Amino acid sequence: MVRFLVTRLAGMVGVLFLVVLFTYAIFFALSPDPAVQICGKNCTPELIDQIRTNLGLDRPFYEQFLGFLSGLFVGTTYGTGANAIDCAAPCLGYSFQTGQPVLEMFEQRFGVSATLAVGAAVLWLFMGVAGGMLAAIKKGTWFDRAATGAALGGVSIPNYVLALVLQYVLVVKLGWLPFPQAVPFGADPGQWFLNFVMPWLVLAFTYASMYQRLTRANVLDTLDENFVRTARAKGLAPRLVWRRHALRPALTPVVTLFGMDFAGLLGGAIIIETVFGLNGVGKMASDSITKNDQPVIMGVTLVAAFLVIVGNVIVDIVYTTIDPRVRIGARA
Amino acid sequence: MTISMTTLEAETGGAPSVGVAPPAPRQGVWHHLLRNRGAVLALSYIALVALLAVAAPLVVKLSGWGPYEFDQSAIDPNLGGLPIGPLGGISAEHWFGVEPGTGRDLFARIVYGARTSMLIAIAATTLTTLLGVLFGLLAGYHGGKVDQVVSRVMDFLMAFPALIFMIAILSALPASNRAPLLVLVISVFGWPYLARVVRGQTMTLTQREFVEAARASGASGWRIVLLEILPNLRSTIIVMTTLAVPGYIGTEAGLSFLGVGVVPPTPSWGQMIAQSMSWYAVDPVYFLLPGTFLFLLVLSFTVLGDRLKDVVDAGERR
Amino acid sequence: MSTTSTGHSTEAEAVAPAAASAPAASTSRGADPLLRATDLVKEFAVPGTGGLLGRADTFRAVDGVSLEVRARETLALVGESGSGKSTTARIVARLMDATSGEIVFDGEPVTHAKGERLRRFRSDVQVVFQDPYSSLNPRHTVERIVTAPLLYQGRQVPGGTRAFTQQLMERVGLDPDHHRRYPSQFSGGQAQRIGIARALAVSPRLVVCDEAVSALDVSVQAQIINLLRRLQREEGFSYLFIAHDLAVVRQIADRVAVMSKGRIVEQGERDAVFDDPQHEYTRTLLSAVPRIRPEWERARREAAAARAASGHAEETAKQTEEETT
Amino acid sequence: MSALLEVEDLTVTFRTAHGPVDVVDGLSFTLERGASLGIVGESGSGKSMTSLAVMGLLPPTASLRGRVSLDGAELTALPESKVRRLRGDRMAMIFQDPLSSLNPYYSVGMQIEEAYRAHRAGVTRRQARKVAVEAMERVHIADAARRVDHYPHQFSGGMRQRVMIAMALSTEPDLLIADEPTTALDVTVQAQILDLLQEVRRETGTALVLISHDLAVVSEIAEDVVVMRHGLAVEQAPAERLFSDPRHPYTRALLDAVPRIDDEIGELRAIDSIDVVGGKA
Amino acid sequence: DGGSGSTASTAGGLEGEPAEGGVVQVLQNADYSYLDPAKGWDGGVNNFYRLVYRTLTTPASGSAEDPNEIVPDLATDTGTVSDDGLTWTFTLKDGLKFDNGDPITSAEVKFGVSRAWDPEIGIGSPYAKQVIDAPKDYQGPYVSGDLPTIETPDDTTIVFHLKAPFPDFPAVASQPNFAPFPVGSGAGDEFLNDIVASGPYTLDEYTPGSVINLVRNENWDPATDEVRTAKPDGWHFQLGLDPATIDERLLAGQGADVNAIAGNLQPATLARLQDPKYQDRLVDWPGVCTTYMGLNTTKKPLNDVKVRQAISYAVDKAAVQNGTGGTMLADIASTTIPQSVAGYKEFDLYPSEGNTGDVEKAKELLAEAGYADGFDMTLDMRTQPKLQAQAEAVQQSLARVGIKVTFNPIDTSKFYETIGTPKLQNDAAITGWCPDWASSASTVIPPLFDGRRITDKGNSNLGQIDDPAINSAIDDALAVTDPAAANEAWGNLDEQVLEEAPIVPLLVEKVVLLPGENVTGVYSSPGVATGGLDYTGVGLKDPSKG
Ligand SMILES: Nc1ncnc2c1ncn2[C@@H]1O[C@H](COP(=O)(O)OP(=O)(O)OP(=O)(O)O)[C@@H](O)[C@H]1O
Ligand SMILES: Nc1ncnc2c1ncn2[C@@H]1O[C@H](COP(=O)(O)OP(=O)(O)OP(=O)(O)O)[C@@H](O)[C@H]1O
Ligand SMILES: [Mg+2]
Ligand SMILES: [Mg+2]
Ligand code: NI
Repeated sequence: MVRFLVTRLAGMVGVLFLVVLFTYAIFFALSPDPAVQICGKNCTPELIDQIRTNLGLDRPFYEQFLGFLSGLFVGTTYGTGANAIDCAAPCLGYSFQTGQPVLEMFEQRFGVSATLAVGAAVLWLFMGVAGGMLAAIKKGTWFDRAATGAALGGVSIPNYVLALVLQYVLVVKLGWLPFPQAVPFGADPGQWFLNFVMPWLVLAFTYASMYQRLTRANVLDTLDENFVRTARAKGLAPRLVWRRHALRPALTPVVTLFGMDFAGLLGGAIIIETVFGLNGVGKMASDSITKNDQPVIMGVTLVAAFLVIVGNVIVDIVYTTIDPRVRIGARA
Repeated sequence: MTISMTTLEAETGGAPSVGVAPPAPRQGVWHHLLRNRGAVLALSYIALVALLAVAAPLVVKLSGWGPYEFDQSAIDPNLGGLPIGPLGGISAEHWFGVEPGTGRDLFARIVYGARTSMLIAIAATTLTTLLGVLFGLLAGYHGGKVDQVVSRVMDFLMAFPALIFMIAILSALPASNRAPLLVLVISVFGWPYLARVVRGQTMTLTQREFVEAARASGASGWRIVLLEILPNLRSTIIVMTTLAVPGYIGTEAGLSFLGVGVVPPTPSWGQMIAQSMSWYAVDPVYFLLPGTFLFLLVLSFTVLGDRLKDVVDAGERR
Repeated sequence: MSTTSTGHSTEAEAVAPAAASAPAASTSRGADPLLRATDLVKEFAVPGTGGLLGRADTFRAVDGVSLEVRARETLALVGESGSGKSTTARIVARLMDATSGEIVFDGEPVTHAKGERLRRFRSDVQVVFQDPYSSLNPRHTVERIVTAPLLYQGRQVPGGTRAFTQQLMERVGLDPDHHRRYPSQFSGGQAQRIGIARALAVSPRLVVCDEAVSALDVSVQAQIINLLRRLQREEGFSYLFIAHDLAVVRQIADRVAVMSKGRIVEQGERDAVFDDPQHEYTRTLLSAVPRIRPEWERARREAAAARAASGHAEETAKQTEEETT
Repeated sequence: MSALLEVEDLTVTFRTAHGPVDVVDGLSFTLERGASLGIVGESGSGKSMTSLAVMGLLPPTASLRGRVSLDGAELTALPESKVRRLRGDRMAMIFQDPLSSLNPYYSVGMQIEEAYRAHRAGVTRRQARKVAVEAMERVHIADAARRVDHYPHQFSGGMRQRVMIAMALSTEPDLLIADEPTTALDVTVQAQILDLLQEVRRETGTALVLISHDLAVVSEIAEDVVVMRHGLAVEQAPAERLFSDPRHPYTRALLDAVPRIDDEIGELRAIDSIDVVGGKA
Repeated sequence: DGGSGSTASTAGGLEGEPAEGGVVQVLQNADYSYLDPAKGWDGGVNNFYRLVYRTLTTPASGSAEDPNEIVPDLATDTGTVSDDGLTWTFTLKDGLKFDNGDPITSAEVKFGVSRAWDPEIGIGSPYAKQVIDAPKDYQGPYVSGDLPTIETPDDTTIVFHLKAPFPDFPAVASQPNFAPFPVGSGAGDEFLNDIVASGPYTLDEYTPGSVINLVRNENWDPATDEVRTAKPDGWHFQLGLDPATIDERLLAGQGADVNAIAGNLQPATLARLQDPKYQDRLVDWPGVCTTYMGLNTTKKPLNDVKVRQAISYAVDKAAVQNGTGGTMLADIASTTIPQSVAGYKEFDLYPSEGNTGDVEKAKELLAEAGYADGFDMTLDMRTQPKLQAQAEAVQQSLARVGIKVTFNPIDTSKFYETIGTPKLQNDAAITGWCPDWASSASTVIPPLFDGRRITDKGNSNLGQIDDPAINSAIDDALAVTDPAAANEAWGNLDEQVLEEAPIVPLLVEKVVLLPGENVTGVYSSPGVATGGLDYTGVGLKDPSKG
C-alpha cells in the first residue's frame, strides 16, 4: 500500500512537471509580448523594454522557467524597489491585467466552481446512477426506453443550448427562478439554492445522461456474471441480489469516471459559467483567454491539471477500499 | 463542450471484451444493423447531411442564395437587423429564413456549415484513430518501457484541462486557416482515449495463443501487430470511431461557440448557434435551426455507434 | 538411433533405463538427440514489486530443467498446474528467452539464435497450443492460418495457396471445402486440427504440443491423439508432449518427465515411470487419476467381444472406427 | 413417499434469432434421498441446462416444459418466490468455474453467511459467522477462522471450489447439484474434491447430482448415470450396468474413447463424426 | 447628407429628480481594468473613477448645459496659463479631504500626478507625460523621487511646467491620473484591491470579476463639488454577466433590477423594445466614437489615392450599419470627427444612394488606377460577432468592384498590438477611435493622421499617412488658442485628410440604454464615458424600491 502510494505520487509529480513544462513552453512561444499588454494603450518602445527588464522577460526561456518553478516552491518577487510585488509560495505568477497573484484570483473564484461542481455532481450521480440502475432492472420496459432515450438526447444536446432554453422557460417566461448569480451560501441559503439550481441542472444533465448509459450497461453486464447466478442460486431475495451483488461491481467504473469528471469540473465549467455569468474558475479562464492574460491561463491550466491528477490518485485510493482485489494485491 | 472526452471510454464500457470471435462478417453486421429502426433512421440522417455537405455548391445553386451573399432587403434596419416576415423570414426565396443583421440565407449557411462540421469531425476522428491505434498497439504489444512512456504521455494529455488549453492555444495561434489547426488540436487531446482502449485490448490479445503461434511461425513484431492483432481490433475501432465522431462534432461546435472555431465568413453550426443565441427570443427559428441540425447529427452518430456496438457484441457472443 | 521405428509404443522395447533421472541424459544414447535442453532456468519479476527504486522480486518458474527429445520419439512432460511445463515448452520453442541454460537443436546451439538460424529453427520446430480457438486468429480464414508460417518465413506456398491448404486439410482429416471458413465455424476438435495443419505447413521435425488435447471432449480427444500418432508414424516427427492428464500421456508418450515446482523430479521410459514410480510426487499424481472400476471394464470388454462375435461388429465398427483419410 | 427429485419429460427451449432450439429434449429421471446421479455427455449436450432448469435459474431467453418436483413439491408450478425459498435451502448448486462464481467484492465468509442467513430468519451475524467457519472446516480449509475473512482471489482454485461447496452445504440441503465441479482443477485437487463430495454425502445424507463430461469421474461417485447427447438422454442406468454393459452405441463409443492409464495402449476409439460438436458452428 | 445622427437623440434625464438614498445596481459584462487611476484609462473606468476620485478639473456633468465643457473640480478654476503658454497654475479649494479624513493639499495632487511617470504604474492616460516637462530619465516618485517640474509653493497652489504650449491643458488636468494620492503611498500592488477615495464614494467590497460595492465617503463635502450630486447611498456593481442575460434582466426588471443600469443593449434585444412599456425608459444617444476602416497607405495598391477613394466609394455603409445592429445602434459616418464632439464639420466626400456604396464610381476610379479587374487585400479582424459582421459587410461590398478581401482573424487581445505594429499590420483593419475629451478634436485628428506619430509599436495612425501638408496643418490647429477658431480648423482639417482617404469612416455607434424603471438622472457624458451614461448624476426615484 505504501509502495503503491509512493509510486502513484511519484508518477503524479512527474506528470505535473510535464504539464508545467509543456504549458510554460507553449505560452512562452505563442503568447504576444506581455510587456505590451502591461504597457497599455499609449506606450513607447522604451517603456516596453523597461517593463521587459523589470519582469525578467528578456531572460532566456530556461531561466524564466526555472524562475517560475522556484516561484512555485519558495515564492518570487516581481519588479524591483518600491514597486516590487511579493508573490508567496506557491506562486503561480500574477495577472498582467489586474496585477493580482493568480493563486489569489483562483481562491476568490474557486468557491463558485466548487459549489457548481458539488451541486451538479450530487444531482447527476443521483439521476444518472439511479436512472441507469432502474433502466437496467426494468430492461425493455417503457421506463427503460424513456430513460435511455432521454439519456441519448442528453448526451447529444449542447449544454449551452439547454442552458438558454431553460433560462428562457424557467426565468423569463415563468419567473420561477432568478437569473443566476453567485450568492454565497452564508448570505442567504434560500437564494443561494434558487440561484444555483438552474446551473446545476444544466451541468448535471449532460453528465447524468452519460452516467445513466454507463451505469445501465455495467449493471446489465454484471447481471450476466456467474457470481450473480450464484447469489440467485443461494435463494437471496432479488433486491439483495441486486443491491449487493450487481450494483457494487457495476459502479466501480463509474467511480473512476466520476473522479476525473468531478476534478475536471473543479477546474472550471467553462461554458456553463460563461453562459450564466457565474464567476468561477472557468469564467476566469475564458476571460483571461480573451484578454490574453498569459499567467492566468497558465495558472488555471496548472491548477486544473493538478486537480485532475489528484482526483485520479484519490480514485485509485478509493478503489483500494472498494475493490478488495486491488486492496490486497497492491501489485495488481 | 457538450461531450467530455471521458465519455468515449464510458460509452464503450472501457475495454469491450475481445471475443473468441466469430468472423462477424461484414454483411452480417450490416444485415443486423439494417434491421434496427433506430440505426436506419440515424444512418439516413447522417447520409442526408453528408450528401448536403458534399453537394453543397450544387444544392445552393438550387436554392438560389449562396452562403455569403447579403440580402439587405430581407432584414429590417430599424429593428436591429431582424429578418422581415414571420418565422425568421422563411419564404420561397429563403427556405430557412435569413440571418439577422446580414440577411444571409440560412439554408445555404446550414448546408455549408454541415461541410465544416462533418469535415472537421471526420478529419479529427481519422487522425485520432490513427494516433490512438498506433500508440495503443505500440504500448499494448511491447509493454514494458514503451508502455510506460506511452502511458505517461497519455496520462499527461488526459490530465490537461483540454478545453481551456484548446481555447488558449487556438486563440494564441495565427488563425488564417483554423480548420486544420482545430483538427490537430482536437486530435492531440483526443487520441489517448482511443489508445487506452486499444492498448488494453492489445494486451489481452497479445496474451492469446494465436500471437504466440504467429511468433512460433517466425512472424516479426510488426507483422504480428498488423496482421494478427489489428484485424481483431476492427470492431472495437469501428465502434469507438463512430462514437468519437459525435464527440468531435460537439467539440468543434463548442470551440466555435467560444469563438475559436473556423474563420469567418465560413459558416459552422457551432458558430451559428453561438451567434443565434442572443436572438432566441425574437427569432427562434434562427436559434433552433442550427441547434436542431447539430443535435440530430450528434444523436444519429451516437445511436449508430450504440447499435453498432450491440450488433458487434452480439456477434462476438455468438 | 532409436530402435523405435514408429511412434507405436506398444512395439517399443524397453530402452536403457539409465535415462531415468535429471541431469543431462544424452550419454545414454549413442547419437545426438534432436533437441537437448540443459539446465534451463526462468525467472519472472513478481509484478508490483520493485517499482521506481529497487529491484523487483523474482520468482523461479523453471529451475534447472534438462531434457532431451530424440528423433521420432515423444517425450511427455507432466505435472500439476503451475509447475512450469508451459514455460519450459516456450523456452524450448524459443518463444521466450531463458534466464540461463542452453538449447541445442540437431547438434547446433540455438539458445541465442537470430536471423537466418532462427528462421530455420522456426520451420523445424512448431507448436500446437492448448485452446484451439485461442490459438487460431478468429479473423483469419483457414487458408490464411495455415499458410501464415510460410508467409512469415518468406517462403513460397508450394502449389498455390488453395491447393496447399486443401491438401493439408485432408492430411489432418478436415473437409477441404471448408478452406475459406473461420475458426469459429469449426468444432473444438476440428479447430485443433487446423492448429495441427498449421504446424505441418512448414514440415517441422519437432512439434511441441502444449496441452494440445486437454481442452477437448473425450471423444474428440481420442481423435486428436490418434491423428498425432498417425502423423508421427507417417512423417517421423518428434513430439514434446505436455499434459496434465496421465491417462493421455500413457497413450502417447515414449518417455515421461514429471515436473513439480519448476523442477523435473522424475524422468524415464513411460512404462517404467507408470509402473514403478520412483518419486513420491509421481505416485501422488498417479493415484489421483480417476478410473473406471477394473471389474466393470473387464465385463464391458467381454461383452463387446461377445457382441462382436455375434455379428453386431459391423454396426459398432462403423460407429466407432477411427476416422482416417 | 415420493422420490427426492423427479424430472419428467423436461424440455428446455431457447428462443434464438433463428427460431426456437430445444437444448434439452424430453428428459426424465428420478433421484432418491441420499442417492447420487451422474450426468455425462459431450460439451453442449444440455447437461448444464438440465441442472439450471431444476434450480429454476434458466436464462431469460429459455423456456421450460415438463415437470420438476422436489420432495413432492412441483417446482415448475410454484411461483418464483416460493422456488426461491427452496433454492439454497433444500437444493443447492455449485458451478464449474469457482473464480467467476464467487463475488470478488466480498469475503468468502460473508458469502457463506449470506447463503445461510437468507434461509434462517433471525440469525445473528455472529451465529452465521460461526456456521460459515464450521462449513469451511468441514470442507477442510485449514485455519478457517482466519481465512473466513479473505477474499476469493486470495484462494487457490481448489480452495475456491471448497468454498463453493461449503456455501452450498451451510444450509444442509437435501439436494446438491455439482455442475462440472472439477473441470477447472488439477488432477490431484480433483481427486480431493471428489473425495470431499463423497464424504459429505456420507455424513449429511445429501443427494448429489454430479455433472461431468469425464466418465471416469462420474464412475467414481455416481450410483446412477444418465448419458446425454444433443439434449436427449440416450441411456440411463445404474453405474455398474452402464459401465460394464453399455447398451447404446453412443455410450459404448464414449467409453471406448476414454484414454486409460492402466492398459490398452493402442488406437483410441474415437467417435466418427466431424459434426460431433457441429452444433457449435 | 451625413447628418442622419442628430435627430434620434434624447436629451436624457428620464422623469423625476433623483431622491436621496438607495443603491444603484450596475450590471456589467467586464470587470474594470484597474482601480488605480494612474493605470486605468478607458471610457468605462473613467466613469467609475468619477465616483471615487476627484481630479483638478473634470468634464462637466452630463446634465450640464454643455456637457463637453471642462469644469473645475479640486481646483477653483480651470487653471491660469502663463503668457508663453508653458506654465499652468491651479489653486485648490478648501475643505478637501480623503476618505480617511486627511486633508488633500497640493502635495498630494503632485504626488498623484507624478506616479504617471512610473513605467509600471503610469500606464493610463499618457497626456501628463506628453505635455508636462520632466527630467529625461524620471521614473516616478517611487524610483526617482520628487518631480521638480511640478511646483507646490503652498498647500493650495500647484504649478505645472510644460514642454510646449498646450492650450487644452485644462482637459489634461481632468485625466484620471490627476487624482490626489497620499504622499508615499500606492507603490507596487498596494492599490490593486483598494482605493484612497477623494470622491463621494469609497470602496466597501471588491471581488475582482464579480462584485464592487461602493458606500458613501463621509469625508466628502458636497459643498466643494459642483459636478457630483451623489444622491444614492451606494453602488453595487455586478460584473461578469453575459450581455444577453443583462438585457433579459433589464427587460424583466425583477427585484433590485428596477434600480439597474447597464451598457448598450444587444441588437437582438432591440426588436423586443417595441412594447410601449419599454419605450419610456429607453435611452437613445448619439455616440462619440467613430468606427472606421484604416487603409494602409504603405501597401500596394493602397498607396494609390485613387484606389483608396474607390474603396471609400465602394463600401456599403448601410450593410455595415445593419451588421452592427441597424439604425438604432449606429449612425452612418462620413467624417472622422463625430457629430457630438466639438470641431465636427458636416461633409461627405464619397456619397452614395442610401449609403450602399457607389459601385460605378468606384469601378471608374479603379480603372483609372489600373485595377479594373480588382485586386486582393487582407483585412485584420477580430472574431467577435459585431466586428465580424462589419468585416463581412465590407468584404461583400468590396467584392462588387472585384476587390477580394481575405480575413486575418486576430484574437481580441492581440488585435491592437497587431494593427498598432506597422511591421505586422496588413492592408486594412476596422477599428474605432474615441476622443479623450469632447471639448476639442485635438485627440481625434493628430493621433490618427500625424505622420510624425507613427511608431514601431502602439501606432494609432493606421493609414500610416505621413503628408507634410497635413502634418503642418495639425501643428497650426494645435496652436490655436481660441476654442471656436480651433474647432473650425479641426473640421477643415478633417475634410482635407479624407480627400486622401487614408481611412474610410463607417459609423458612429450610438448609445442605447434601458435603465431600470426606478432610475433617473440619466445623462450622456461625451467627455468621461465616451458618450455613455454619466454616473455622477444617476439616482433613484424611490430609494425604498428594489
Ligand atoms: N509471463 C509470466 N510472468 C510471470 N509469471 C509467469 C509467467 N508465465 C508463467 N508464470 C508463472 O510461472 C509458473 C509456471 O507457469 P507455467 O505456465 O509454465 O505452468 P504450467 O505447468 O504450464 O501450468 P498449467 O498446467 O496451468 O498450464 C506459474 O506459477 C506461473 O504463474
Ligand atoms: N443463451 C443461450 N441461447 C441459445 N442457446 C444456448 C444458450 N445457452 C446455451 N445454449 C445451448 O444449449 C445447449 C446446451 O448447453 P449446456 O450448457 O447445457 O451444455 P453442457 O452439456 O453443459 O456443455 P458443457 O460441457 O460445455 O458445459 C448448447 O448447445 C448451447 O449452445
Ligand atoms: Mg501450461
Ligand atoms: Mg455445462
Ligand atoms: Ni442473422
